[in-house]
Amino acid sequence: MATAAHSVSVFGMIAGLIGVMALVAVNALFLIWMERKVSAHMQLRPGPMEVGWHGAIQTIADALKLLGKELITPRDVDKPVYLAAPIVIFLPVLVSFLVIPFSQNLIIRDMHVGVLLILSFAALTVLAILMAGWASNNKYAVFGAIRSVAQNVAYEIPLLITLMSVILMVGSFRLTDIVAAQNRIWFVFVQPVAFILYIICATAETNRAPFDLPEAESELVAGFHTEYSGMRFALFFLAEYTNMFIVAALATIFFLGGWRGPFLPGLVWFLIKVYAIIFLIMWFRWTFPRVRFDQLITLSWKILIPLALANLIVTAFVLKLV
Amino acid sequence: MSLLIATISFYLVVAATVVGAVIAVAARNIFHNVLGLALSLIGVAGLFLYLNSPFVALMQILIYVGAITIAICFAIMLSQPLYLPAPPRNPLKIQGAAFGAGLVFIFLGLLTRQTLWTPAAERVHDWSITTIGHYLLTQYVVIFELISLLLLVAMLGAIVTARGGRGGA
Amino acid sequence: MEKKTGEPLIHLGVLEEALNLARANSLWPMTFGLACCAIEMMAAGAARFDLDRFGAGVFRPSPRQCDLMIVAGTISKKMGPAVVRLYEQMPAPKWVIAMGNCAISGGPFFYPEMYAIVPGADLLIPVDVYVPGCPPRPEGLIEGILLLEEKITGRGRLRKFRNAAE
Amino acid sequence: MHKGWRLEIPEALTDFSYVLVFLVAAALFALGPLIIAHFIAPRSFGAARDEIYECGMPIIGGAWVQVAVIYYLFALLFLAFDVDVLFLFPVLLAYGKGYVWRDFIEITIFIGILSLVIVYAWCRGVFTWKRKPENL
Amino acid sequence: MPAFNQLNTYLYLAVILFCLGLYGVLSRRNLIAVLISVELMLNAASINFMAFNRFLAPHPAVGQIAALFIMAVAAAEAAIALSIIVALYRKLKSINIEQANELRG
Amino acid sequence: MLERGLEEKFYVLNLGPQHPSTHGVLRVELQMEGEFIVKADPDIGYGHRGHEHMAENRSYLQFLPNLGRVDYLHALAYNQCYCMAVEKLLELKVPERAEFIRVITCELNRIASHLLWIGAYLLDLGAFTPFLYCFDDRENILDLLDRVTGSRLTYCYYRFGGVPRDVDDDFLAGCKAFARRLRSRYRDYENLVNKNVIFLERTKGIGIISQEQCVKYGLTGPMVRGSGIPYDLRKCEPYSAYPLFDFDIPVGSTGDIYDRYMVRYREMEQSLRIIEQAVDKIPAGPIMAEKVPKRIKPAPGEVYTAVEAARGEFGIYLVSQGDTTPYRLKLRVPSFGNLSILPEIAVDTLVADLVAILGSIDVVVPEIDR
Amino acid sequence: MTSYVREILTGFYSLLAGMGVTIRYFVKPIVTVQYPREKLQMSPAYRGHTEFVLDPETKTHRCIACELCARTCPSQLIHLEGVKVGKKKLPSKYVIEYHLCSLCGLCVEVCPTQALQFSKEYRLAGYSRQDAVIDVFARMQAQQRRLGWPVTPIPEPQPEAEGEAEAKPKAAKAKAAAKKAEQPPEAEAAPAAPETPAAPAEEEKET
Amino acid sequence: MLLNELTQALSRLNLAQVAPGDYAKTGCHLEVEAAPAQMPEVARLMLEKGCFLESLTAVDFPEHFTLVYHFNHFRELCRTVVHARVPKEAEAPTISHIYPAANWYEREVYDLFGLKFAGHPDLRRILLPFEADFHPLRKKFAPSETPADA
Ligand code: SF4
Ligand code: SF4
Ligand code: SF4
Repeated sequence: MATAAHSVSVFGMIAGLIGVMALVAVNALFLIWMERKVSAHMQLRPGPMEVGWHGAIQTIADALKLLGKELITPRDVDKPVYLAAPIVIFLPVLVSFLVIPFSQNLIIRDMHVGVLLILSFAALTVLAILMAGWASNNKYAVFGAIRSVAQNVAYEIPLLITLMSVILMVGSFRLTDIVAAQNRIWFVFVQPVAFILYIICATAETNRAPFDLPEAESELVAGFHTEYSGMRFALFFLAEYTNMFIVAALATIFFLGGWRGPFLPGLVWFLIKVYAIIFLIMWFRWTFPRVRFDQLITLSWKILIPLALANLIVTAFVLKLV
Repeated sequence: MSLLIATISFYLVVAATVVGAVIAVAARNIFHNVLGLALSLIGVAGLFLYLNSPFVALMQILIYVGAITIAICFAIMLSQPLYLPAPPRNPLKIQGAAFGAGLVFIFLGLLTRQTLWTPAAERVHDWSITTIGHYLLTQYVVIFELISLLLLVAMLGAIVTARGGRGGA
Repeated sequence: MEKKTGEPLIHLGVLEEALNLARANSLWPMTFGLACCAIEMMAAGAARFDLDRFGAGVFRPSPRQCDLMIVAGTISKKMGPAVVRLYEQMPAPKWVIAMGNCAISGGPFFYPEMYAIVPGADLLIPVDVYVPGCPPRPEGLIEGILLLEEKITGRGRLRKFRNAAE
Repeated sequence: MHKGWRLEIPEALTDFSYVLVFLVAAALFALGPLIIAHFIAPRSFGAARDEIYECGMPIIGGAWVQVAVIYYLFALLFLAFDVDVLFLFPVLLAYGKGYVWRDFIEITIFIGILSLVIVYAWCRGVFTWKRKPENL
Repeated sequence: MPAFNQLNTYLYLAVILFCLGLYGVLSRRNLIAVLISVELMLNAASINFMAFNRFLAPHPAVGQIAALFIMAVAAAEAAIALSIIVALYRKLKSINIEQANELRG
Repeated sequence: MLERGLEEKFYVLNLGPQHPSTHGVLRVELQMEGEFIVKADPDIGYGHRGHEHMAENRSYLQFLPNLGRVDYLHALAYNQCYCMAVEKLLELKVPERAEFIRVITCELNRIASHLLWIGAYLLDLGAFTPFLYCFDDRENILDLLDRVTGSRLTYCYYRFGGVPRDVDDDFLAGCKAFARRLRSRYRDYENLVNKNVIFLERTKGIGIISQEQCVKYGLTGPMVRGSGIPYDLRKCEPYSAYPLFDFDIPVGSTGDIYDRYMVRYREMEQSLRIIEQAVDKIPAGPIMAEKVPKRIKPAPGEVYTAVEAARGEFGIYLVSQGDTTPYRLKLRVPSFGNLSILPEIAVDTLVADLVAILGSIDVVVPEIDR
Repeated sequence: MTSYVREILTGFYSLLAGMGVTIRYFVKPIVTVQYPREKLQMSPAYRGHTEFVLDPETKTHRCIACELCARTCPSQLIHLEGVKVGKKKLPSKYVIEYHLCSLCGLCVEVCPTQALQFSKEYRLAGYSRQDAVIDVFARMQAQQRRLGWPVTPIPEPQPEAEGEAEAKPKAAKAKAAAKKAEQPPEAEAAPAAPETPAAPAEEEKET
Repeated sequence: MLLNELTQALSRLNLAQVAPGDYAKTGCHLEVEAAPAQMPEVARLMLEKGCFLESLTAVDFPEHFTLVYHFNHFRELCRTVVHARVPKEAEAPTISHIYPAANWYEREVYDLFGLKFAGHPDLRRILLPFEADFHPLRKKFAPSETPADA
């Protein structure tokens, strides 16, 4: 343990890097396709059909097209910040994959501060959104950004606190430890309230409907990326979908027993669970109207945070009893 | 080899810290100042890693970048009509500040150089987060509780002040 | 109306074709309706016809993220400048479909004394495909999009579909 | 494995090297397509191309406008709770390792005091959005 | 010994940061910029704590707790300071130090 | 325009003309303070097509197709009103079967309009899926109407003195089948929308319009009915065959967005009732009045007719000077009056509420602009 | 406190109910008509652009170039030229600028001989405005060709040689049509059907 | 009954004509002729009786404009049409302070006919572009031959 932890395997690092990049790209392509298919079928239509089998390469076409799109930099933007934002938003995304255990052994770096790494780097996402909106010098973008940030910070608290309930039970920040602690029973059964809260917060953190205020089309056009075109916009998109994967992976690890499951290999179970959670989040999106912004914020402060705190204290109390 | 990578990374981190700090104090656009601060703080987090404390490093990012810079940004948007051109700078003041800061720099630099630091005689090598928690629950429990009190008071004060005091503006 | 787009910095033969193929299959239209025809445009995106099958169902509200402007409806004189502005704010490569008779030539509203409308989108912006009808059926719009694909790639599935449909 | 491939540096630092490499890689990963796009994308012209988009109208006034106080207040509340979380993290790891009752009470007090922030904000109507709150 | 393994490196860095912050405090007229500079100075202190903790302190938890404590204080300070700035701005429609000085009168 | 008197802390936000939630080309200039609206100034005319000017330059008959394009969502009511106006001038009597056909098609069209509104409105509120369900139902109506009128949207179906094309039994059976189908969908709409807590939170108590405001602003249609005034021209000023049918006027109580939504929602059911009764009772007979003059050249005079369109009272004020073209034709469109209240009720709301309120007014912009 | 909890619970339940609806639709079959692959049956009354009715008896159009339709049309988009062939008038050119049409149906209704009908054509997209200008006459010829019927040529102006000027138009028309049917199709005289991909090259059937 | 009430009240106002209308022919129950200057008075009275402004428009007759106001009542059908002749180049008093609904209608009349309303708070074009220099519903209006100058 000691030697392994204290050394860098360059091969491992590079392999992990390539793997993660491939995963990010493929995942985003797949998720967008899935989103379009899921939404379509909920709406009694087939969704992408003509580009590839059942539209299978639709998103590849989209990606290629975006690659060949002009990058417009409007005149009045705050140029350095405007250009940096799409890159900054991408940084935390990749880093988060460092510590996610896809299966027993498939983990790039099992850090003892695993959760904290993901959570703290999420702060960069917030910053990037603020940068994007601010630099665009567009009222819709500024508002989208401010809302997005306010929303992100409002839901980060209950998210952290719900995760804490689990951490309290496990006593470790290491993601593999958390999975290992669920060898008898998944935490979703022990901590149902925390799970529900987590899903709500995760939906909000990834700016998905019904909490997609920052991109609320009916008010703010396209939110903080209103002024971004082509590949820059694609990067925001990519980050958004990858973030979805990350929050779903966290949900899987914290509540659904990670890679555990009978018969199939761990990786498969892990992906099944992750995509099931993502399906759930998509399902929300295509069912609900959007909440109003003040309602969104107050929901967090008035309901979610008190509930999460209560849940934490009850957990602490119960832990004391047993 | 290992040393090389570690050293390069170290200089990267130092560069981030210093460059960020320079932007933070020198850029004309206040928003760039904040971003510079964020960069600098991330650099400092990197330094903390070199100082063997990943926990504090991550918390540094979480708190400073995730919360304090955001609060500052909001305060800026609340108080600064940014579309107005920035007021001209006072060269005298800048020179004075540079001079003063330079003096302090020389003094502190010399101080650092001259002092002979002695390590503690006996050192424990337990860096785990649990220990920090344990200390917070036992030895520093007063601080721990005081912090919550401090935050409470600070928030009450902040809310009252920001909303323009009791009874209305 | 000449096209307001220029050439890329470098040309890469095969890649260009792949790109065009991708572009043709991923035409994101702008959420932009002017009058009655916009309803049929919405209908074309709805369950019965589902533009998304061709990858053209991602309606983006911001022109910065669109490839296709479907001018669906009457362009009034007051709206004209906005149409031009929106078109110019779209990043290249970009295309325009004039949907409905109004967008083609002023349609039912065109007569010599008319003071209020711009008789045809092509007087303002370069139009690639014209879909006549008042309003065109959603099928008509789909035809228009397939035709545009043909225009972009130089080959298309439209004829194939047509033959198959006969 | 060959010794040259293994770096013997402290644990925190090895972790960090991963993070750094990933950060750099992410930046490159993001930068690459942008550069490619720069070369292969056609250009467009037009007077309005570089103007800020605002629903097809010329913009009126700048975008860097003054936002509502309420956002700032929420940022403050967040700040408080973030710090709270910061201390809870280590404490929770240590929870139950010593005297559990004492730990429990301490944590409850800590959370309780912080919850007063919400209670106060709630009472002051921070969560009720009004254009001109009575006591603003 | 590599640079990152020496106490003095960190101390010098802290000094640089501190002096940059000081320069900012002295030179800027914008109150928020001043606050930003103060944050820098606080961070310099943090670095010092952590460095001493790493190289000199008997128990490594102490310095870390001190660093955490500084963060908490910085947060509280930022909250109060920003609120004051916001309130000031409302009164004066400006957040320049010079104008703020008028408040004394 | 708003620059005058713009305070420093206010700023101007443009909503439209190209904006996803202004339903076409409405532009609202918002003066904002933070998130709140200080002043909303609708800027209309982006869809101005000069209908009234055209009316003075075209013969009575040639103006017919325009009516389907004023309010393209409830085109048949507009057809009806114009035909009524000219019929009044010419003193034509429309045969009963034609009136029944008019009622059936007009009510079908009303349901289609309401369905589209519900869908688009939920889209404004951010729910995408109900929009497609509504469109799915609407397509069924369009199929039916397509059978008799030949178009899907901009109908030009009624003629002076009747209708040009008779309906067949398939159509009548189709109407009944559609009524069954729509009823079976109600439960889904209720679960998906009407009871949804987010929807309720977004609509209850917002955009309240009092009865005095209704009078002062001359609102009509679901706007006044939402505020509790049972003003429905089909009952108040019965025209066509409406007196023969039994139906209710749904009214709201508080006049908020939710009430307006519910009024429209419940109106669909009433329309279904009318359709079913009409289908059951439809008499045989001619579908055109006997002596419709070839050249329509009414005697000098003026007439005002009004019908209850989906958005409210649509009136036509027609002045004839004994020519083949109208001397003056004024289209009194419901959305014009309805929208004019926006500046008043939008003050002190959030942009999100403004979008919701704007949606609840149910504007069809080219109708306002004419 | 209880109302607080109750609100949360009912709200939560209502959300679940909504999700129940969408998931039910998720597994329902789709309603989409996958257009170019499948086609919707056009309703019998459907209004495409106007075209000539092909009289199954005379195997040609019934138009007498009376120009009523052109005068009635609100948009004045019918460009019609008639020539005197013998004592009756026949259209030598019947072009509609379809892009101005409002599909009102007035021309169809006003025609004294019911010579016009609405086509079922809706696939008209083209690359230029001109693609929306439809030569109704040529279109009819193309239809005749496809049906294997004799193709009506564009009539040449002929002087009134026979001198039966007073004949009733209907009888004359029938005769003329019969005569025309005997004439060999003059392929070169008939303009080729428009070849733009969107042009109505393949018409299904006349209903 | 509202009709009688209105007739009586209006008769007191000294108007040029207050006569019952032929509802079957014109769709109006009460026909009133008033001088433009009397309009605010009439409007105030109508508001008092709870009538709403159904429509307001103008007709461009060769010698004068006629402003046509339609009032109606929500509870009881009673359409009152008021005609007010305004000489060309004269201004009519606004009633928008009484009926806010008139605000937009008057702007529209101004926009389409060029008929000004004295005392209107915000008399600018409403349908046409602000820079337009013509009033299309005037009978002698002929649009300039620039279809594509937008
Ligand atoms: S073409 Fe016809 S349907 Fe389309 S906008 Fe014009 S009038 Fe309306
Ligand atoms: S009205 Fe009929 S017969 Fe007369 S010209 Fe037109 S199509 Fe021919
Ligand atoms: S349908 Fe109407 S607009 Fe079209 S050609 Fe016939 S008369 Fe003219």
